[in-house]
Amino acid sequence: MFLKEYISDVYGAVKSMAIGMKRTLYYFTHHQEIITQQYPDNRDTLVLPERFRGEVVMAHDEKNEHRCTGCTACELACPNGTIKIITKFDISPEGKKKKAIDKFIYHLELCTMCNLCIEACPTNAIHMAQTFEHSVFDRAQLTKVLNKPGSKLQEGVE
Amino acid sequence: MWNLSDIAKSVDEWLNSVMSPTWVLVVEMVVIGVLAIALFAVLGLVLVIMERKVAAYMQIRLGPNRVGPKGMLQSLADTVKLLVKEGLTPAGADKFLFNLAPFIAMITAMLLLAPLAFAKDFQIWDLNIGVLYITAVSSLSVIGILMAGWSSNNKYSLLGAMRSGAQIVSYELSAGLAIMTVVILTGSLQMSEIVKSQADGWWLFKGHIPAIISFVIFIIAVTAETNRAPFDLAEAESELTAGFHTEYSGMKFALFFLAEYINVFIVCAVGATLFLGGWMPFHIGNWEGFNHVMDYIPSSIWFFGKTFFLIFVIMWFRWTFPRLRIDQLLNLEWKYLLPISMLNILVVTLIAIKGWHF
Amino acid sequence: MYTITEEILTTPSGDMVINVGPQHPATHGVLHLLITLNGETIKKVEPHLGYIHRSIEKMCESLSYRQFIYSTSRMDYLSAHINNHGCALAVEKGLQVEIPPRAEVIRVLMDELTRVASHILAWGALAMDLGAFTPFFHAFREREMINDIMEETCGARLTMNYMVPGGVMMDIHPNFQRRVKELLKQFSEKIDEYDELVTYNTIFINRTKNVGYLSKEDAISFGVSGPSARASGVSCDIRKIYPYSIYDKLKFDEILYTEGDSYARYMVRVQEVKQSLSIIEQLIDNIPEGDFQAKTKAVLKLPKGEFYSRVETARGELGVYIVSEGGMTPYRIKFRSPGYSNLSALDHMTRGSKIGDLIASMGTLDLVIPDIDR
Amino acid sequence: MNREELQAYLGGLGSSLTFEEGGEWINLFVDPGQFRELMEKLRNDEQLAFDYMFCLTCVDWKTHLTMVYHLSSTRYRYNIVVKAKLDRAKPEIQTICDIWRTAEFHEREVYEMFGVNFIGHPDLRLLILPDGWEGKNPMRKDFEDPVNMIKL
Repeated sequence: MFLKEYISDVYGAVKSMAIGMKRTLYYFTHHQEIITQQYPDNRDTLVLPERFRGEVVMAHDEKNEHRCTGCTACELACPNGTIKIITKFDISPEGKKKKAIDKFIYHLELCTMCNLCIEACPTNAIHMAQTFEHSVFDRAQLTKVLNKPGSKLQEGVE
Repeated sequence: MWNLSDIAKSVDEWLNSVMSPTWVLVVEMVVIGVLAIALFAVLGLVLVIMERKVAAYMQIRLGPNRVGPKGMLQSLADTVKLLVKEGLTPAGADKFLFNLAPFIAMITAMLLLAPLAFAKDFQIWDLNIGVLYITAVSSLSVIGILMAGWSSNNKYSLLGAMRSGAQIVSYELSAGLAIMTVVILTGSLQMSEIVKSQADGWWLFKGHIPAIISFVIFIIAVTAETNRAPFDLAEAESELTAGFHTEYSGMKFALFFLAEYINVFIVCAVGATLFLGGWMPFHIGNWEGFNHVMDYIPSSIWFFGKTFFLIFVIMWFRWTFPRLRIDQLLNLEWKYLLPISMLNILVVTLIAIKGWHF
Repeated sequence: MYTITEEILTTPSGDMVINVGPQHPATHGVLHLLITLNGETIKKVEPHLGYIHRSIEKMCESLSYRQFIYSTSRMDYLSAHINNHGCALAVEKGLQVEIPPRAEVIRVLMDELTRVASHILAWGALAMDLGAFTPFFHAFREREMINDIMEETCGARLTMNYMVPGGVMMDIHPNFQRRVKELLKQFSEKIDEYDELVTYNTIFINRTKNVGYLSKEDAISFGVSGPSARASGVSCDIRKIYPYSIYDKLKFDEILYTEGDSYARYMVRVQEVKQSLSIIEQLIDNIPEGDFQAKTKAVLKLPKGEFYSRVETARGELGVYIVSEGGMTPYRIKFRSPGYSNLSALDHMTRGSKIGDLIASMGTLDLVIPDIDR
Repeated sequence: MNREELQAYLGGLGSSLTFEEGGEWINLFVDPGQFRELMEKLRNDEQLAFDYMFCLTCVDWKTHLTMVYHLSSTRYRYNIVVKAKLDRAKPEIQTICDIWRTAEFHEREVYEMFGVNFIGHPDLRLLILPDGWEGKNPMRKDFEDPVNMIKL
């Protein structure tokens, strides 16, 4: 039956379209379903999960001490050459020479946030910060020195 | 109660009292021209923001919300941006046709404004073949698109223009036939007559099922004729990047953009006039109180309300459906819409002759 | 001045060559297709690749076995976990380590979440290619939930680098199970919407039925794998035929369609989402206690030899072929990416069809360009 | 057929075949001269029906190149690896892209990355490298690019 098929064709087509239109009308009238995050406005309330990998930072305590011994495990673990550690020799009060970091250079522009350096660190000196707004006007600003000036190695960290 | 026709009448009387009739005509034409352009600008802004908001809510997002209250001035900012943008002409383009095409598209859209009845007795030109005039002039819009596609020296544009040509020419048939049903029922081509004939009920309700069928066909056909999704094959951004206006930028692009929205407005206004009673208020049988309240709403509000409802329906289509393929598009017209509307017109003629409509 | 008018007038056959890409809305990246058209009909499709070729294989030759895994997330970024899984499996084959059961379950959970995310994105992107924008945003709603889960547990949304040789990098987040259950609930409520908006739609069916037909023999010959091949009736789900990890203990069906057209490819993806969700449902309450990572040496060295692992990514079969000379770095790595083989069938599939069919075929092949270019 | 039977069966297919021990799958070395003949047999033999080639690549061993073909049979679920040693100065081998059509793209990749010439390939042009690429083949071990390759 050609005519019957023809009519059921038209009916099926119209019905399927009406189903779709009903669904979009539902969303047009139900604004509570909107999921947009108004990002720059919600900066104050924006909470990123604690594991979010934004950039590598080195924790310093209130005495301006860090936990990095300068073992270069992170430097070796990094696939991109993001981390460069420059070491120096500190003279301890007893007159013993001791290896310590001079500069912990971190190239944010090369970093892929793969977390391998954090995994490699034996003393938990570095960790990932939850910052993510990294854009700057000059690429040189992305090369960071992670240890604060004048900081020392924490007591008891080997 | 004051309304638009009274204002027009008093302006006309005042002008007649201060100058000779020839000058009155000139001044009135200028005033109408300025008003038409102003209406276009406002419509463009309103329809763009409306489309973006409708799209946003259907797509569970907020849409423009930065410029002005709730983002309502966003399209104004966009217009300023388009105005100050450089209008490039590609090196290999046919410069004359390339620059002419957007104006053709725009002028065609403008010409269609003439016979529309915006409110009770408020019409630019109530010519006695109004409906014929609209179907005739609206088919000119394809020339602008073909011209743009051919002169751009871009293969995407060319393909888009050719698709558009095939599409508009075929869909005009069923749009015309759908319009014919109302003409048959009314017995007049004049817009004001058609509106008057719906004083006791809209044709959509009075004409039984055939009128509803022809209304649906009309909506589908004009969606295709104005190159709106799901029939936006002329632009088809995932296939032809932007179709016939790939090479246009700045104000020339804005004119195409505006022309599209004006065309949507006009076809919806025509649809509202023919099927939904134009500026006639909504009446139910003999509910005196209800009808009186409805009469109290100004006729221009009725007209624009109905038109914008139809515009919403067309936008609703756009944000729900995928696009058709070119051969399916033509199949739909020649295998489905045209036979159905031809059969439909026979039924409507029968109804009109027998006087079965209300 | 060169104009297309001249070109059309001087080409006797009336053919026209069009560049689709490298920047084109339908190619989802920098794929460059040179298509020869006669009117609207396609006579030939010729891919030009390499716009984002990063030579990951060459790069990996200088990276250690721990390091190279991260770079594979950048190949098929929509199934990053599964790529990493494949690499970890290949390395583990060489190391002969026993993976703790907890790590295996977490890996499979992550793989399946990735697959769901990838398939619903493919769903949305296909609809967008065909002109319907709304499904794309609706797909992102659920995908966003999966991304949030990934972000919470793995620390990144797209390139997670969560799998390491011997297990996973970190234990799952305490919220993980709760949020996955929320996701399952969300899916059970919204999955109908996917059908309402796209699957049942007449226009969509017309656009995809009998479009881009690929027969079973051709699919095998072209090396097509994954959902695209299963739509042609090729039983090629690596999870079923060469089970890795704990897939042999899980209950799920291999979705097979025999039509071989775009609609079948689309349907395979939609059904696979449901299968993946059922796998997640089986595992989410049964994550065994224990270590999440096996003890491995600080410096990994693979014995001399060749190691090949095959995993089923969202796009098809990923092969990781490691040639080791016994050193710290692989001597040669080859990634057999599913997209590369799937793309080679595109010309065969679309000859003689319309431009719109090319878009539909491309959308249902679900090409990810970094996967093709590597 | 189990692995031993399969290996014995495969050994009967040609005279110059050698097997490499170890590995997950049977490794089959073939002389480039008999390569094409063997591949046709592997594809068309009813007992084997290796209809699915899932990997085609090349390894640069500095002294020679080795073509590596991973074949799979969707009927019997066998997997084998076929290898052919090529001369590094003038690597040439018969194409198999008419047997497995997926080889067409993979051979083009190997052609530009390793410089292997596939005799009989219908369309051996650059696919991934930019047009007009001259000089060495990037995936060979002695490839140096001082601009784009950064040694860490």
